[in-house]
Amino acid sequence: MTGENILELKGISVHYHGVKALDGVNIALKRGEIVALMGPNGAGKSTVLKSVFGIAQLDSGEVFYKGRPITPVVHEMAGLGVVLVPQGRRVFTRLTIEENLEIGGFSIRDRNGLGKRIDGVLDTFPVLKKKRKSRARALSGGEQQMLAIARGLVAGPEALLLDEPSLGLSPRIVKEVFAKIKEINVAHGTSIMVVEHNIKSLLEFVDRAYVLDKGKVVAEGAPGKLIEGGILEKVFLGKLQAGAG
Amino acid sequence: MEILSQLIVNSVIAGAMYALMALGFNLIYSVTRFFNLAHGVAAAAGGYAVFYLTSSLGQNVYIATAAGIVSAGFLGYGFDRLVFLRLRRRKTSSMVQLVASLGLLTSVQAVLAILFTNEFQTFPAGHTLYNVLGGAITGTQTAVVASGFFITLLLALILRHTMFGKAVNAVSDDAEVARIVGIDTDRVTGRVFFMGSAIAGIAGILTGFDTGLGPTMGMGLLLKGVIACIIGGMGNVWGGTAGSMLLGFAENFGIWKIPGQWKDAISFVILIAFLLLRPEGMIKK
Amino acid sequence: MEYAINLAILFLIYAILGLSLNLVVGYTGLLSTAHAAFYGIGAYAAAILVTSHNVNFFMALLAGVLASALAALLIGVVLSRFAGDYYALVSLGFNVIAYSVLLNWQGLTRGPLGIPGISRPYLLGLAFSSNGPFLVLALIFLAMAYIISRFIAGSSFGRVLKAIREDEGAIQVFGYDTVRYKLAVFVISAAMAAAAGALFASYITFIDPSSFTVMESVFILAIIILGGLSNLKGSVLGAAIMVLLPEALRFAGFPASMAAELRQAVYGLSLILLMLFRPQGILGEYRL
Amino acid sequence: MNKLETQDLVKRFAGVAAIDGLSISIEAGRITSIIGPNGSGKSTLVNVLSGMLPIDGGLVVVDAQPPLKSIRPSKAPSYGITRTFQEVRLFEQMTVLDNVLVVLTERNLRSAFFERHRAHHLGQAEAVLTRTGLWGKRGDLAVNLSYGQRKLLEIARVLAMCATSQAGIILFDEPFAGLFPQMVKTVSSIIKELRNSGITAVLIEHNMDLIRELSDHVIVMDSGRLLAEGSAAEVLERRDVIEAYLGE
Repeated sequence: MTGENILELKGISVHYHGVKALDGVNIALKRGEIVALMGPNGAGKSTVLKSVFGIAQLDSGEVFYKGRPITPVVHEMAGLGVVLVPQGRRVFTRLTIEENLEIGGFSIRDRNGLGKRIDGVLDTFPVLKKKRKSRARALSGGEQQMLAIARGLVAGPEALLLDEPSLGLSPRIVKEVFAKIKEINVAHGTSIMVVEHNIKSLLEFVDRAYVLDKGKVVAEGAPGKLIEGGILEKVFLGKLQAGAG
Repeated sequence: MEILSQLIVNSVIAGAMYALMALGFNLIYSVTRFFNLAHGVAAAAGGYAVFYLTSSLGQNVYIATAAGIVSAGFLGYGFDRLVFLRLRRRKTSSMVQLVASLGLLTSVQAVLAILFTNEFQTFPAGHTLYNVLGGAITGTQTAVVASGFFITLLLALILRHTMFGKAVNAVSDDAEVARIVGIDTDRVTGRVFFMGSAIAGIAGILTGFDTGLGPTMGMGLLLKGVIACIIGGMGNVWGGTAGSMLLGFAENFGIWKIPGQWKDAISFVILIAFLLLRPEGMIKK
Repeated sequence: MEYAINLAILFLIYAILGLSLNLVVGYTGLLSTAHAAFYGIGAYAAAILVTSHNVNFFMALLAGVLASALAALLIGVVLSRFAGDYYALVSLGFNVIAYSVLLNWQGLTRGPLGIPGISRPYLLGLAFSSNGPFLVLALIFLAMAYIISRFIAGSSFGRVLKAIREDEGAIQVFGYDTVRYKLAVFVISAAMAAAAGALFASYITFIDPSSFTVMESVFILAIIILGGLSNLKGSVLGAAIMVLLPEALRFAGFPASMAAELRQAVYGLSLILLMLFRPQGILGEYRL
Repeated sequence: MNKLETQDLVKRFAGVAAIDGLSISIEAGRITSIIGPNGSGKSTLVNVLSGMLPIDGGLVVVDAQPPLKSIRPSKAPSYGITRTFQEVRLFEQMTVLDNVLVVLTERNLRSAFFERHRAHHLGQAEAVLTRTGLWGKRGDLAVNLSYGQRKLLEIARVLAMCATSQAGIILFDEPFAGLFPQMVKTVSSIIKELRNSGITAVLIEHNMDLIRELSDHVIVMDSGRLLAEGSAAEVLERRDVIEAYLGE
């Protein structure tokens, strides 16, 4: 499954209002894998995704897409093949499911094939198919999360970036969402980078994970290795030596 | 009975005129989230463009009208490119954009007065009277009602069924996510300014045919449009038009008992009442 | 010389208007576009009392100030419930309504005919009928307006106003009933504007509603934004520039018949340029 | 004194309950930490208790006084409640000194006009700013402070509220986030001093080392409900708490 790097961040530093959010971070997403970014609140996980997308301004470092350095511009990323599913189930609540998906295909030049693509995506999400004409605000939290992911898929991404897809969802729904993410990865070979705090539910689905703490990568590797090392408990429950205070 | 019919006809005419202002104002607000007071001067500029083309250059009325609509559109587009886009990029508050639009309104209005004097200008237009349900209506006024109706319909169809319209809805719903899914929001906003201002141009041109042009006409038209939008519900096509009709009826039935000079005051009293009692407008988003 | 004194008096009147509006817009962060209404109420109240009831100008001025303060209290009760863009819009609406009243309540205001023959002030045998003494009178009023404004800006009341401007939600949590503060400053500002209105009426001896339109409110707004919000010297400086600049253009060869339009074009343009390049104005301490 | 209780408290956003029938009791004169994963409703709770968000259901009881069904924001201090803001909310274009003085002034209009106790207030402001290490910065605009100094100014403001004796309960919403170790020490010692002077402190925090160090009592929230409570040591060993953090 592993191969060339689809996305690579080299030496990325970012700050907000004088606080370092990322400090010389190196992270890579290889073709066909699912990579998790984990860590406690304020570790800088979401900032990594924002850096890839040109939403966060880089102090230093470079972003590479398929081996080439890029200067990310938010509205051009989907056209390149990099799609972000932002945190908080941000679907277009006043539009229908179908319209949300159409907007998801905005970057596609061939608008004639759009209907077919949408049908294809809806086949992956039977829940949404049944309600394609209803407004997104009428959906449950889990359905909205599915819609946000589905909307991203319409663009046919090579790299799919997910920001905390489990936030505010019940454990059962979280399982469904992750199963769906895995299914997409297997069926389309989409490379996926997912930011999560809900670690244990996630680990069985991912190939590799990075653990961040205070803007730095403190561990990287296969999930089994990370669990055995106990690094997660240390980072989350504050037993790490480098901890503040 | 006859008075009643005439009042209804007058209300619909006024409502349709306000709707033409409200539609564009609302459209621009839905993607930019600020009160664009320069919208009024786009209407006046459209009217004066037609006046210039017909009176000074002797152009055919229909060609001049088309050109007037397009120039109003470009004026609005220019406002966005030169002023509002820069302010948006700097993430300035909506108040800053509102003050800038006030500046555009005053200065362009003054330029119109310098170019065309403060005199009231009228178009050479026939005033054939038609009879509808016992109320009299001129040809121009028929055009006002027809434009109000068709443009509301057309705009609703565009927003519902074209990719551009869906992009506008998406930007208005959540501009940041719209960018993330690949919409160039600045481009969409520029086009919205063009469309909205062109519609305002229609209102200005029809006012010119109906009653004549003055450099400050934009302000009066704009205020009615803004009030209509707010009482109808900001950011909603049908809301703006419904609000316009309500305003048209309230004013015209109001002056049945109250002298006509109080029209503007009446509409603001309605606005303030709505803001206090039902701030979200008649139709919720 | 007469010409210079004339400009100086207009400048002083606009400086008072600027100072008073700055309390609301600059210090409290409320974008009021209704200032000309209170200016107008002061002017009309004084004019009516002086012409029809032969009241001494200074008493008439006081009555104008009270009338304006009362109007501001009534309007403010409604207005203080809004913030941001809606505040700007609703205050604009109140200016339109006030203008309609001046124009249409003909029994009181003579409507579009205006009120002519307003006499110049006199006090204890001291007459301000020629422009020289009137200039001194206007200067005294500006000094008073400046002192009052500085007192407010420097008091803890002024500090709360600034906090409302910066974050109304946060200052509420610390126990302030912000609506009362917004109302209080609005009334004070309206009272000061009314004094400027009374001065204006007796200076030009004739007033009509066209001096008190929304556009006049925008002009005063332009003065304080140019000079700098939340800065008292800025308001005075802004008034000087805005009153003198169109005159300078006239010397540059623009026809006098276009003076009013030119003035509008200049202040409109300056608002745009300020928003684009210097939103805090020349001396400002606060950006919208 | 200054005991704070909630009874079946509910707060919904667009139909979804962020606080879902929460009944907790916060003892007077202690530091009670509220922890829980992202989205568990901690910040919403602070916003509801300080009157910034309306209550959708249930009651808040302060000091066994009549229960409150709603709290108007400007009334929160009259119940002794004050707070800091997670996303620092200073009066940006005002000086550091004014940021503190503004909460020291008497609340009625007349005394605000004539500022009767100016010297007294200045003295209190100096004490508060000296304690937070900001006295040297008193003339700077808040907007020009570094992030850490901004956080400290938030703390200075609640200290000033205590000086006016309008605060008996202080809600600290992530006061340590983004602070350098030295500043963390300052803030944690201030919180301890406040507790020792009888103030009830409610602390929302993610750093478990600090939770262990400071808390007299820990309340764990998950999905807007009470998941567990007890001492820091007890709570942080519990299987369900760990699972709430790390997922199942």
